[in-house]
Amino acid sequence: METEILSPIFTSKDLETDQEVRWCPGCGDYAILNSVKKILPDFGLPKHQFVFVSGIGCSSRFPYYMDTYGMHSIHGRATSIATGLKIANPELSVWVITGDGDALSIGGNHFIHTLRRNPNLNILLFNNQIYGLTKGQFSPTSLHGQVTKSSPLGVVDSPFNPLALALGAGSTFVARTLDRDAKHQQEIYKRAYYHPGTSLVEIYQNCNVFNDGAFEVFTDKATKSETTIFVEHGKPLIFDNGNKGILLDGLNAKVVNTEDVPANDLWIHDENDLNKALLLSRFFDDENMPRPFGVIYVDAKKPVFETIFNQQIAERKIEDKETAFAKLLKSNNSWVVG
Amino acid sequence: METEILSPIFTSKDLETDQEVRWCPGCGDYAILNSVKKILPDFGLPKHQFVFVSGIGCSSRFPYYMDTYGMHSIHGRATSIATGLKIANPELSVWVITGDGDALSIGGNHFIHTLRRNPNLNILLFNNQIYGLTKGQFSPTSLHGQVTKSSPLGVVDSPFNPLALALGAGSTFVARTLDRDAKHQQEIYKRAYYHPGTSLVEIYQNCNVFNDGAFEVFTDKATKSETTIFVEHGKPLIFDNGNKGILLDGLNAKVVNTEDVPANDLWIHDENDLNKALLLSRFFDDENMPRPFGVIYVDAKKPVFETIFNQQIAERKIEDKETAFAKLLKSNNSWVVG
Amino acid sequence: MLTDKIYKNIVVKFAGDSGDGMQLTGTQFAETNALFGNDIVTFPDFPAEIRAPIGTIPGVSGYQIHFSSEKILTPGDQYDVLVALNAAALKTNIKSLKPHGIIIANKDGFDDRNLRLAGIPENENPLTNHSLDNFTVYEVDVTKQTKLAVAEFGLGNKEAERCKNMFVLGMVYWMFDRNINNTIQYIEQKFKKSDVLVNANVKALKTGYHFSETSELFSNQYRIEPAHAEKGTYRSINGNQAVSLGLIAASIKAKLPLFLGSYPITPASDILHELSKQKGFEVMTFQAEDEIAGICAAIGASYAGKIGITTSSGPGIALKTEAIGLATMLELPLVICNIQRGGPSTGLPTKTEQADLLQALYGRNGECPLVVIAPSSPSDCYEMSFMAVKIALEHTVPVMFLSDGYLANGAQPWLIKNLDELPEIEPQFITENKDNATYLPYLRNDSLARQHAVPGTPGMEHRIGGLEKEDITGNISYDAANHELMVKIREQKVLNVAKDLPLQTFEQGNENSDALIIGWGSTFGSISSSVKELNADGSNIAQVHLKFINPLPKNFAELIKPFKKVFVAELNNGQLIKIIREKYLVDAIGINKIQGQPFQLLEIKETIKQHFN
Amino acid sequence: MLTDKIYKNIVVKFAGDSGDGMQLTGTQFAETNALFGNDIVTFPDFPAEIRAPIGTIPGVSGYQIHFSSEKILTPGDQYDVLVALNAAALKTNIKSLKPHGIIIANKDGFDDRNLRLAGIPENENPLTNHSLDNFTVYEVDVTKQTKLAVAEFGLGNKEAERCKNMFVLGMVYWMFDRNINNTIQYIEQKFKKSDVLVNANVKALKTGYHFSETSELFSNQYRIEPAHAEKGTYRSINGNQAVSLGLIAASIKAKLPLFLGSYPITPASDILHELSKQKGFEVMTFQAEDEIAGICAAIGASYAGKIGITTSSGPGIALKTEAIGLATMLELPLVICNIQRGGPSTGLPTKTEQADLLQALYGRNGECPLVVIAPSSPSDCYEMSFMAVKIALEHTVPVMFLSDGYLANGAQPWLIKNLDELPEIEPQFITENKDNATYLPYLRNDSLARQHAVPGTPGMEHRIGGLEKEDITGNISYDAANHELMVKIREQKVLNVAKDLPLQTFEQGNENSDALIIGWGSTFGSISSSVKELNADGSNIAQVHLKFINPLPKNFAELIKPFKKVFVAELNNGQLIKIIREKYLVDAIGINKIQGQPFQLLEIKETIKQHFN
Ligand SMILES: Cc1ncc(C[n+]2csc(CCOP(=O)(O)OP(=O)(O)O)c2C)c(N)n1
Ligand SMILES: Cc1ncc(C[n+]2csc(CCOP(=O)(O)OP(=O)(O)O)c2C)c(N)n1
Ligand code: SF4
Ligand code: SF4
Ligand SMILES: [Mg+2]
Ligand SMILES: [Mg+2]
Repeated sequence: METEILSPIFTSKDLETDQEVRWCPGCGDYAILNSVKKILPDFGLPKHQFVFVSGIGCSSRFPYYMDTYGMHSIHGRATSIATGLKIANPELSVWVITGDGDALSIGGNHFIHTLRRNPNLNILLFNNQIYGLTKGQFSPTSLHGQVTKSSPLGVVDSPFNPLALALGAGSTFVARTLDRDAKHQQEIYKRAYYHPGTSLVEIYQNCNVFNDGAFEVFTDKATKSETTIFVEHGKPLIFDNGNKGILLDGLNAKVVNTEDVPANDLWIHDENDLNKALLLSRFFDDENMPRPFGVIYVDAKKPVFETIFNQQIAERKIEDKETAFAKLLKSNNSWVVG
Repeated sequence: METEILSPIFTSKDLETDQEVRWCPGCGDYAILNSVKKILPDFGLPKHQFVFVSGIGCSSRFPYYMDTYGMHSIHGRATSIATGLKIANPELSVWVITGDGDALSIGGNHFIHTLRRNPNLNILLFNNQIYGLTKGQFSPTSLHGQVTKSSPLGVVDSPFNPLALALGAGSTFVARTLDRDAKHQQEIYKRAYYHPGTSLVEIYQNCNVFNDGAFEVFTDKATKSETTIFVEHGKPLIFDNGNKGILLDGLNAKVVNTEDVPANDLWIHDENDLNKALLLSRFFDDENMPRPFGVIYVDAKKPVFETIFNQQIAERKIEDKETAFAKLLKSNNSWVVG
Repeated sequence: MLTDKIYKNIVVKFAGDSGDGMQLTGTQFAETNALFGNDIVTFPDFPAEIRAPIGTIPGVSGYQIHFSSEKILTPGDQYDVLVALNAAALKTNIKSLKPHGIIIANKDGFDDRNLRLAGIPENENPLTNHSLDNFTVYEVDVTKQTKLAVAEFGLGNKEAERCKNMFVLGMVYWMFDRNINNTIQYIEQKFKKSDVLVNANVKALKTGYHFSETSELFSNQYRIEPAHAEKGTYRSINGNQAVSLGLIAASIKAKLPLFLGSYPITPASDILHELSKQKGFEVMTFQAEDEIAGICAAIGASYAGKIGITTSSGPGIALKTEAIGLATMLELPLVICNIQRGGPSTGLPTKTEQADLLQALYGRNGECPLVVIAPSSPSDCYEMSFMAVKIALEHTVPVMFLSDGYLANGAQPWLIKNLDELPEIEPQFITENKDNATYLPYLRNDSLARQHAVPGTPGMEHRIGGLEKEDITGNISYDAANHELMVKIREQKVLNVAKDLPLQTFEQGNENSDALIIGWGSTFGSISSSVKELNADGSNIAQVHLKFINPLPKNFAELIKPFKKVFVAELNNGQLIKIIREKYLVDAIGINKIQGQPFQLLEIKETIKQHFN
Repeated sequence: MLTDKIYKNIVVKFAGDSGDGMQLTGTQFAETNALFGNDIVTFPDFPAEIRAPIGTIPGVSGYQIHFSSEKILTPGDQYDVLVALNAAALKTNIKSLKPHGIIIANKDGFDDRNLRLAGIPENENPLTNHSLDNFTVYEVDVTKQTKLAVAEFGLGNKEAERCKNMFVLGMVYWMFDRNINNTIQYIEQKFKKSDVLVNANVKALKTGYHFSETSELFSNQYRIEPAHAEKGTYRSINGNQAVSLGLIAASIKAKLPLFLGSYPITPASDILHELSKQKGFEVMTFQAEDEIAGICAAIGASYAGKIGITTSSGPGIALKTEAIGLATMLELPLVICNIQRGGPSTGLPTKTEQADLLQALYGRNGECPLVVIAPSSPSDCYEMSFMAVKIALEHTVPVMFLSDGYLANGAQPWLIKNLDELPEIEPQFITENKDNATYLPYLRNDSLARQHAVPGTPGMEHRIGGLEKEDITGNISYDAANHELMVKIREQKVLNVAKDLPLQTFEQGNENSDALIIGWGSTFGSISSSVKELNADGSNIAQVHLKFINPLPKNFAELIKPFKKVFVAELNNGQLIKIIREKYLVDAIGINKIQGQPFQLLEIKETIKQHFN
């Protein structure tokens, strides 16, 4: 599965199903669906090799709109089902579709354990900082103070930083993208696909009904150049149309004018540097820092779960099971009567 | 509760219950029990103000041996019960007693959400890298390759780094200690007690029956000086009886001889520096680095959950509830018949 | 069609796209009728959880209002008037319109695009193909008229269009001669931040009203007189609102704060929403990371001496079953509200069903009896949720409160019941170690409740947990005889609850009737009305309706004994009937419907009639 | 006391501290007797999950072996011989020793310290206070003798002492004239890494044996002849081993790999341990982070076309109920093994109970029927777990397999049943899109099973999920009539399983007997033996034993009809009896025990006798 792009065996159009898409008009989910449809044919796999497993939530309706194999399971458990599926058939390209509630609230345990184990799954986390399907309660990514149906006086909780959580859990591929940026999405999904191990992609997705504009500062023309930074491996951290960059002074990141600092002295993004990734993921907490998008961290060395799992089996696999089983039945201490 | 040490109202002996302690002889749990008993009278609170809530596991028997209030609940849920308890009565000093299975396996979700929310609980995580009570299956902290009852060919999973997970989840107090070091334990428990917000203390605890010697390299006289480092706020990172220190070169930590480097140039431990804490927590992954013990990170600024939670209530609390309720019943649109 | 001028009952159904504001329209119409003095029963019927594409069948949202000059109990099997804002709404609802009923159709919702979206072949526009000839159809270009009406306010196209629900509401107000002032007030309140929106919506409402009057579309107005209701102050209330109020009432009466630990789920979430607004009453609402954390936090709060509550629906209740076992073992008060929906699994999230009864009774490991009670109407949710708390606190047991989607969202006028009309609550917490003796946590009172000493009480330190406890001391015990004793105590403790409960009475008929029909929970209205009609037609059927299912009322065995023929009507595949058959060995006959919808009277009546042939 | 030289049945109980190796000793004695040709039934009885302090009552570990020259079915109500390694062991077990039974007491375990630890007042040493005068007591200083015997190997004090179980085992071998070679082989295998330990243990064993012989303690040896068993190859097997083997057998027969998704819990963990050793058979064991992840991973594997299995006990099963609902809706094969233990909540983790039957039948939200089957003996777990897989695969349903702690740990000689003696399994996966038509995932075969196309199958891409499905297509459907249809289909699908199952037969008696006793699962042995004894005493009781509980065997209604008096015996507070009463309206009488222990014959016999007075 990890081979290079082959000529497509099917087209994006072939991925359409006979089910009407039932998201609210204007929902960010549409753009994500389109980007995934766009990129899937490029992998050279036939479409029956793809499986989309989701939990419950608006986002989790996704599989119905994708003419591959798919399961719309129960709330929070998609990662567990996908893990079983992937172990049972490592040939499949398994994608987990989940929301901030599905993955991080009820599904939080399976989420961190999946990242820890590192099966080769691609997790697309539609983060709209709200429970969409149940009509607008706060989620674990909702902002402190946010007024929602279940927090009329403002959310008391502090939100998760999903990428920091993922890194803490031992994730080997951590990336962030946005519903509004089709090209960037596709790039990231491709990277996720080719990463051996669990790929976590957090997607900022606008819920225009219950949390409209949650990511406006990152998408609005007026602000986005200053609030976002798109990181690329080996390239300096530059944003604001090239005007600003980030300098690493000891452990402290600072925003500087690119005029003042040579590009080589800026923080050079290194996907494979965990320490850098840890700091980068924490820009989240600092309102003076831009929000990083792109592939934040990649570790291709951690064992892939289903590989070693199945290796233990392959190495011991008995060809003549009937005979071996007859022996096993007898154990060491059988006796004969008559 | 966060006041200074008062003259004790009770003694450690008063904490003994009529229940026989039922851990295996030699179990590390005994030492932890003793250390907690030792330190509790120092806080100036009467013993009826303490509550110990545990899940299920060997370690979770702890409350039965402590003559305070206590609940031995169900597997993995102690943090949730403790959160409800603490919100409902913030005056209590609530301690969560849990194991690596209880907290990090089945209870993983409540664990990360508790750390995210930051109620003022003290979590003592007895990490023996095994399921003791169910007689020896691997846990999420068991080592890759470890042979246990349920992994006869070696564990396929990669373990959690509990402190890294906690930091990823937004923990505000992260510390590590060992069953063998009573003094250090007591110091850390004290710090945990006085920290406003959730304090997570990971305790390396030897299960001499199912995973004996798991932490031997950190406790054995022959090795411990090289494998452990005890960190203290404001002090340089020095270990190996003062012979070695740690230098921070950019983002890279290096072991150096203290002879070669002035103490001031060494990495000075700063509990309040998240970036440093993130790097420090990752020594775990690097076999060339000593394992840090002590308070790794403290953030006293994050809001304490039950405080804001109850503030929203206090600010709106109605004195004459009967009258207000009669009004609420009528809502805006009542009408009178007759 | 409606030919007379005065009617006792009318059923109106508003239907449109889920973006058309039909829920709001229906609620307003219901409220205005209620204020006028009619009895009302409503049945909101919204699409599954996601907003389906505009104009399609899955996107249809509806609101049914039955209003009457008499006491009524159901939303009505069929409509007299159907307001259809688009083709999909008509297609979905036409089958329940009475023969010769009235259709008010928004002509603009039947253009090519809308027909296509509704899956209607182009040449089969129902407004023109004579398929509606048996009905009275009023075609009105609602969209266009509305836009014209509000043009002066300079709204965008979409915003202007959105006022069309007010236009039709105005039309229907005129038809039934209702005052529009209540709705005007509502609009002023709702859009208080935007004068433009207030003005536009009021204008649309008034224009619709006058359109009816002046267009001479309708031959006349219809009159439905006020009902002769008991004197007092009324309000309109739905089940989830009533639960929220009942719980707060209990909290005030018991003088203990309420703690809700919950995770959102349809159709239970509104209780969380309602309660989270009531912090003034010291209501703590903790939205947990999942259902397990929700119930566990509630147990923690109960342990601290507060009133622990958890709310959910089927799939979430399934997740709570382990923790319910813990609460049973700890013998702490706890109320678990299950607002049932269609199952199994994710099932039919927005539909109603009574299929979680056996789960409530038996869905835990080990011998783990649970008090199970069920309200019989939206307003009854108030007293029954109050009772749930009272039982939990006085008997130190978890209580399962079984409402459902129909009760949760259905509205009713309710003769407000003030605090002083509710019974007292006597929580069983022990707050003082009077004689300075060793505290025995599993010592019991006469009804076997234990007296819990909450953490923080001096001199009563103790430990409890989920392992089997020794009688009286509460220490861990693996003793064989003790286990049997404790299982029996926990069983008896639940049975003892019946001592405090009202005796079961007949709703209709008596021990000499020819047959007995038993129902429980939300089906009260449909069963009562069906039996009433049957008996009016000459049958003699007795009806009892169970609100307390475990334990059953003390006199239930006696009450059921005389009957040879027993029917059990439920919205499931036969659950209460299992209990009735098992306990009383009577060959009861099930009347069941598993369609995510309440009973229609006809369905109950037909089944009963069949068995009398 | 034992006065004769030849006996048909003997019950020996080994009891000591949990560190004394009593489980191993018992297993060895059982195995040797089985090899000799006796029938055996064992009952291990270990302390609750934590190692209690040495010498205390909670620390006592026991192993009971019933061996016989006839077919036997229970571990025996009372012991003939009690081996007590310390005072606590004697105190705990003395009440079940037969009058005049034999006690072999380790004198060294009755010193002041041990008496104190056992809670026995100093001056009430049972070995000296004449309280045991009604028994035959052999006092032996086992500890001392053992240490002397192994002194030559230079073991530490503790290690030397640990050999004392081999010393007493040797003594008992001599008493019953059994060969010690099997145990010697075992020792050689177990300690193969340490010659010293092999030598010491063998020495202790031999010394004990010779001690019996030479000390002239015992007046004579007792003989229990081999049983006349059916010809064939036997082994000793316990329930959890049998489950593991049965599942692997099914996997080989079905030609599909097994996937176990599980989370450890007593007493189910051993299945995980056993299966994780069998990777050679392509057995995948996934130890998940919790029970929910365990079952969900198994569902994922079933979806991939493997055999998804999950194992747990009560509290863990409670957590799986939501996911069982999903599997029911997906109509995928899945086997859920519940190795029941004492409940509710954490309850009595190491004790046996049958109290999860109603949870198995009803413990899910919505109408969610489940196939429920229960093995009747340790060795029956083999065929029944095989059947669980067969039913799941052939009917595309989840199946609940209800074993319990008694079966899980109890051992029995078992006439090995090879693969060729087991039926074929026909999985319902569809692997090829033959006619290149649109694949309809909810199209069904005659028994209503659907044919699942596993991901990776070309041309059969499709989506399934937990929302209600449209008949045949499997698309989401909120249609009212479709929901009722699907509920009925899922019900019928489970009922159809009965078509493939054996008819119910009488274990004893027949339709003309005076009464019928019904049991299910692990109580088979005790009920059969009780009825046998009653009938031998002149009663005429018929017995049926249910292994298939949902659906019930096709002929069950007919079979039960003739009986006026029906007893239902179960280790719970009355669960199967609810089903029997409800379905057949018979006033069945419960025989229940809720003590975490299997029935004693006396208990069943007494209850039945009472009802014949
Ligand atoms: C066990 C269970 N609990 C709760 C629910 C109700 N529920 C469905 S989706 C959802 C949250 C959805 O939020 P998210 O995952 O962020 O998805 P979104 O709708 O925002 O895309 C909840 C609480 C459920 N279906 N099942
Ligand atoms: C719901 C549930 N699942 C599983 C168990 C069985 N169980 C009890 S404790 C335990 C793990 C104990 O490990 P840990 O938390 O590390 O505690 P330790 O015994 O090592 O101190 C397990 C799996 C249970 N009691 N309840
Ligand atoms: S509710 Fe929000 S997330 Fe859900 S479909 Fe609508 S816009 Fe999208
Ligand atoms: S099993 Fe291990 S953790 Fe448990 S009590 Fe024994 S030594 Fe301690
Ligand atoms: Mg969301
Ligand atoms: Mg552990």
